[in-house]
Amino acid sequence: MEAIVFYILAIITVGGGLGVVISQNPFRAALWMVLTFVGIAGLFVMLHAQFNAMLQLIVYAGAIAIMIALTMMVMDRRNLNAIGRFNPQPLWAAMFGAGILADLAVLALKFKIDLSNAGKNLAIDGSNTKMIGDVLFKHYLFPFEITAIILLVALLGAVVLTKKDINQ
Amino acid sequence: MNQLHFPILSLITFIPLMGAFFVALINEKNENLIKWFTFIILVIDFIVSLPLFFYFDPTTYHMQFVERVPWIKSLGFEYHVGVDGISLFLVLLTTFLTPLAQLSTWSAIDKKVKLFNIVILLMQTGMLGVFISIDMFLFYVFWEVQLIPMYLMIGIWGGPNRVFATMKFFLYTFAGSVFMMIAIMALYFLNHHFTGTYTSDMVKLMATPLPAHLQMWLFLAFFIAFAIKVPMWPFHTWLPWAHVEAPTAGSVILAGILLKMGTYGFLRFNLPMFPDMTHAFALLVIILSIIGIFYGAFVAMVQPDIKKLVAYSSVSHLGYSMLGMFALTQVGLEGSILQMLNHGISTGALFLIVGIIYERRHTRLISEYGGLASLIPVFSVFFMIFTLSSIAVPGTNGFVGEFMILLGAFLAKPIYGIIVAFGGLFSAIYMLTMYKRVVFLKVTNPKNLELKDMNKREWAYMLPLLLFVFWIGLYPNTFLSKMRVSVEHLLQQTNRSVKVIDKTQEAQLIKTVVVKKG
Amino acid sequence: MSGILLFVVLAPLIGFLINGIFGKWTKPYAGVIASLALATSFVLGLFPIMSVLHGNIVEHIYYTWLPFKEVVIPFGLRVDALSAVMLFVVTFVSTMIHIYSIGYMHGDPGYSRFFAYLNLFVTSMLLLVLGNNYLLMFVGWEGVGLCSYLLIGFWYEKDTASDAGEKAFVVNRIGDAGFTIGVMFIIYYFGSATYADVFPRAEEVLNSTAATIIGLALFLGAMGKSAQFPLYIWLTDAMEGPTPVSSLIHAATMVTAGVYMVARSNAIFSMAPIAQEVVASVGAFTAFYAATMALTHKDIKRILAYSTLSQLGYMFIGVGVGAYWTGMFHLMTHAFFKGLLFLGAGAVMHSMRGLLSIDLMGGLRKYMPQTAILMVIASLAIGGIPPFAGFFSKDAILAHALEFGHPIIWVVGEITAFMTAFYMFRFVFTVFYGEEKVPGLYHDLHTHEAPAVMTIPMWTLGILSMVGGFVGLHIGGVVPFEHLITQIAPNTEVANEAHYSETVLIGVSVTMGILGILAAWIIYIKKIITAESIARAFKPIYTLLANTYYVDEFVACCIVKPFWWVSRNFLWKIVDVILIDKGMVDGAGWLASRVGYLLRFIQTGFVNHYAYWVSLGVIVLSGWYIVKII
Amino acid sequence: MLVQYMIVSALLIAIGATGVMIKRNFMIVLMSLEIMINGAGMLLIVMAYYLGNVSGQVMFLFVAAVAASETAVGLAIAVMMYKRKGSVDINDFSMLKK
Repeated sequence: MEAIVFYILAIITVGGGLGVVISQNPFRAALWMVLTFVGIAGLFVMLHAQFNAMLQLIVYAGAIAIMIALTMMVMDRRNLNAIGRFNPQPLWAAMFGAGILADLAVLALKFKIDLSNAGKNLAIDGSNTKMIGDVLFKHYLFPFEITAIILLVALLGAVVLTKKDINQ
Repeated sequence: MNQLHFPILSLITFIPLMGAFFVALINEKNENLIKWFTFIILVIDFIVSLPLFFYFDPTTYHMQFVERVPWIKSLGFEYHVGVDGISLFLVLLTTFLTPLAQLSTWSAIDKKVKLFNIVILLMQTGMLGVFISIDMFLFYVFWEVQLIPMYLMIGIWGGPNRVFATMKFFLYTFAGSVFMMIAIMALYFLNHHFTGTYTSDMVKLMATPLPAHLQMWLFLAFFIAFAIKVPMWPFHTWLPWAHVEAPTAGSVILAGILLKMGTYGFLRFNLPMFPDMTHAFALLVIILSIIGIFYGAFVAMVQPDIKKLVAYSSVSHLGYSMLGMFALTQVGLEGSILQMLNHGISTGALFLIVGIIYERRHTRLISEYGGLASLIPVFSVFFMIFTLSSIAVPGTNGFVGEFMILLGAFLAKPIYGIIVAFGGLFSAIYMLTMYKRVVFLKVTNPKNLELKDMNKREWAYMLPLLLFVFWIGLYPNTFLSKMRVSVEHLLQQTNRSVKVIDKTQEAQLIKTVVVKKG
Repeated sequence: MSGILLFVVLAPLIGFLINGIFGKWTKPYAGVIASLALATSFVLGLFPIMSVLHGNIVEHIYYTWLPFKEVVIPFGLRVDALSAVMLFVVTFVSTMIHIYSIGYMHGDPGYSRFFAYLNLFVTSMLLLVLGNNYLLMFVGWEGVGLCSYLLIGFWYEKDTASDAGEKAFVVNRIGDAGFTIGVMFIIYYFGSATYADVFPRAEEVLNSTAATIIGLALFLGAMGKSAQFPLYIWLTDAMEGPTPVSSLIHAATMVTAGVYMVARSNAIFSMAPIAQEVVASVGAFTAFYAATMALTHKDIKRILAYSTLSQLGYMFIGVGVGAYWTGMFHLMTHAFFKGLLFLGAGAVMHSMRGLLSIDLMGGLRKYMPQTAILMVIASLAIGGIPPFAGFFSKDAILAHALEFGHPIIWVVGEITAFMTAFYMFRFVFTVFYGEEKVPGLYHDLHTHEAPAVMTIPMWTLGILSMVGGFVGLHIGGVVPFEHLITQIAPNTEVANEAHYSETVLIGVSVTMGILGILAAWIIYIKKIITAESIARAFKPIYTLLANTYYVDEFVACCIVKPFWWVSRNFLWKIVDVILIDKGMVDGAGWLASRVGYLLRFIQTGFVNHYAYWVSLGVIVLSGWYIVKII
Repeated sequence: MLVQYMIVSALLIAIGATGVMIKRNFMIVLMSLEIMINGAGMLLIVMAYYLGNVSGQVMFLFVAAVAASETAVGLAIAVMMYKRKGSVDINDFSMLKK
């Protein structure tokens, strides 16, 4: 049962990814991307990462996808669609991609770890969120703050980058 | 061990940094205050460093006045400082020489005075940091830190060709630093392979040297880094450029202290950490040093520019230092360290001397002068004494150092001593010829008639140097007794041979390590 | 006693410091201060000398100067028979010359500087003589060289003087290198440089090869300092200095340091027959060679300089053949009469306003009677006419040379004795006798006898030149001077010592001297044969001699010039600037820029091309890692 | 199951990388980047599960945050480039070569 669900989700995920790469129309690509994100969220649920699954849905499938879509809205649609699908040398790119895949696959096959703890220690009182909160604010407080700064900087960067052009 | 129970070394190192901070707050217009304030900071720094001398325990080779604070725990880096008999006098030389150098700039530097003083203070921190660091990475950090102020000093306040000179100086020494960086990292990881712990503590690294066949590349990498800094022949060509273009204080610090970082590096890294290679490469280094001694003298002889002459003489003098070091005898090594101090004092003083007349006449060409003896006699006397110190006349500091090195080289192999004994001949030729052309003979250039003799400020920075010329010359025991035990220990470390782990065993070791990581 | 001994050295140093630092204020009294310092030193020096005459050795160690691990060099002073003689000569002659200088240097703008240098010189010389180890001797050795440099270049505005000073220092440095090497060998073998450690153990520690090496190295030092062939070239130029300097440094004391040093190292030299042979041969050659150059020279000071060279050669014959006491004996008598000769020449210069050529002088006897008498005395002494001092010492040297089996050296020495007498009396006859060569010159120059402050020291030395040799007389079967010196420096034992009749030897020597005087009398007073006709008859030889064998020219064009040329045009401009700097250093930069230029072609500017490279990197690195773990 | 999960994440990374290299439309390149990051993030979650250590999940939070920032900046660049060039074709963005 679990395996079946996994394969369905995996096919959705990978298929969505392929869709992004293949589609010429960026709006369709965005939809394919959302599909991928949803598939990944499903996989997260299977991995007992309920909090992250929600996060995935909200941040990626929601926020990021919409942000990209909105950005494309302000652009000229015909212009966007007129761009060719692939680069002049798609074969090279595909080859490099296949190379990376081969490398990672070999690594995945060769990878051995101790599985005795699988699925444990992921929740307090059945709540994954609690557990994450606990660890995050006990052990990773400083990186957390840094992340906040990164976000702030990104925000400022985005503003500055776009604003400058408006003035001109 | 810290006999004072007080972080004196950090204090010495960071007083100038704090001073720089406060100088930055002073109004740029208020140049007098800036000069006085910087000078006082440097003097305080010197005074604070004096307890190092008085409380130093000459009976142990262990690091003293140690401070130890974890820095990056997981990697084994520490803020770990201390001095032993080898670095003690270099620290003191630094704190002693910088105030004098700063004093020489009071009227010579007329633009961006504030920035200049800040740069001097920062440089002081960097230089002291190099000499007190026990942690290898800390050493590297300070090593690079002091490069930047020097770069600024030559680049902003230098002579007409300063941009080229700075680029050359910076790129050249930086190229050396890159080799050092690689070697430091390699040393760090290799040490982990063989001992199983990550440490960057130089004392520990000295205690457990690597197998002989792994030492070679590391030795060479460190050798290049330090040989450029020393500078040894044929890595010396940045030196004349940098000296000629640098302002007086820059030359003094460059010659007096920065070059010592190279020789000091040899004493800290190459000799104790790679004992087998030190013996294997000793002949090469000695040959290069001997070439440097003679070559520096020959080329110095024909220089038309006083500063260039003194710069090439540095090549010659530091050749002596390197020779004494790689002779690997007690007296040679002590002589080598003493020669570093002597060179700092004599050559520093000579640069100050050149600065005095440069400030008045704005030229350093020998042919522009002549007959100064009758015009500015006091200056001529000082010049004479430091000239004599530079050519190692007995009774001055130069003689003690050079004789020790000669003797050390001689005891290692008589032929070295015999060859180098004739080096004194050529140093006499170039220094005295220059002295004659500048100070003796008739006054030929009417511009010189206006020259004024040394003023009080100039007296103030020449006299302390004079004191040390004779102190070291007449009673070197003050200095030698403090370095004796440390040098003995260094020599022991250098003379041990490391058992060669056979190849298969080592290959296995590497494999297990890699698998463990995978 | 230790304090007294230290103060012997310190007194002139204090004089130096006073005159050197406060010269501006002490100027009127500089000479008096300096002379007082020296007189103090002399008087105090008599105490240890008396002690030594009673058969003691006075040695005190004051502090440890150089505490190396391998060798410890103390700062200690030692007076034994050898150094007692030197101590006496140095302090006494120096005192006289200081007093003389008060008159001679009067009115010179560098009056106090002059006396400061002189005092410093005496300090160094005393250190050289009294130091109880080789290193301390070396301190003095370099110190006197330095003072010699300063004093030769005293009138630094003259370029000849400055050049001469530098030349002296540099040539001496060649010798110093030899000395250093010798000292290092001594430390290497003995682990000490103190005389008391070295000499008693010399026979057990050294083999003959080692002794030869040490001996030759030390002798190289002596050659430099004592101006033996071929390192003599600085001494004649050194005459550019003020005359008291020539007298004190370049005749009486400093140049004899080499002789002292060889005598001091007798234990080593006695073990090295080859080194001794070299010393004696070089001495003999220099004696002869320098005498030939003195024959034709016209400059009064340079005649004396060549004569000094020649006499130094004699001393080296003495110490070289192994009769160290004779060398020391001649050293002492030479200090008296050569010092006097220079002072006399100085007096002449003083009254002739610095003129030096003998062509301008003649008949000065009328104007300077005292000087004339003193010069005759000194010339008789140097010419080896009994009972003047030089006779005894020169005869002792030559007799020992013959007895110790060096007949050729003896022959050379006797010929040189003839030449010595000849050129000295040539000097005396042309300068003080005969008629005035330039009419009215003396009147224009106000030529007059030197003041008393100059003549009194000259008379003192004159008296010693007359009686100083008597310490070499046989008194009750013992020669007192020989007895004194051989305690410290015993003669080298020679296997088959030859014996000759003393009367014959003395006869030959005296005959040589008288013949020389006679020849000079015939040529320069009677003018039976004129000097010009001789010169014409032997024109090539005369030209060669008059130009001092062209040695200075040879050195200038074959050693100095090429050396500078190579340094400037090859080492600096080609090796340093082009090969190393342009070639290696800038070449590395050039190479980097070339490589960068090539790499520019993969910078297409298309983002996806960069992505290709990144992926390639990832693939290769992770692939390598995978291969490693499989 | 571990291997399968890892293969999925490897596929995502590879697809994302290919997309970055192959696409001309800058917007799609950005999307591919997101997929790549998600692939990596997924590996974190997988490892958190199989090692029984929640730290991996926490790390994913940070990855998400960084990804969000990256998207924001990337989009800003896209907008700016679009304004300058009137296009989001990366072949028009060859300004790295002067």
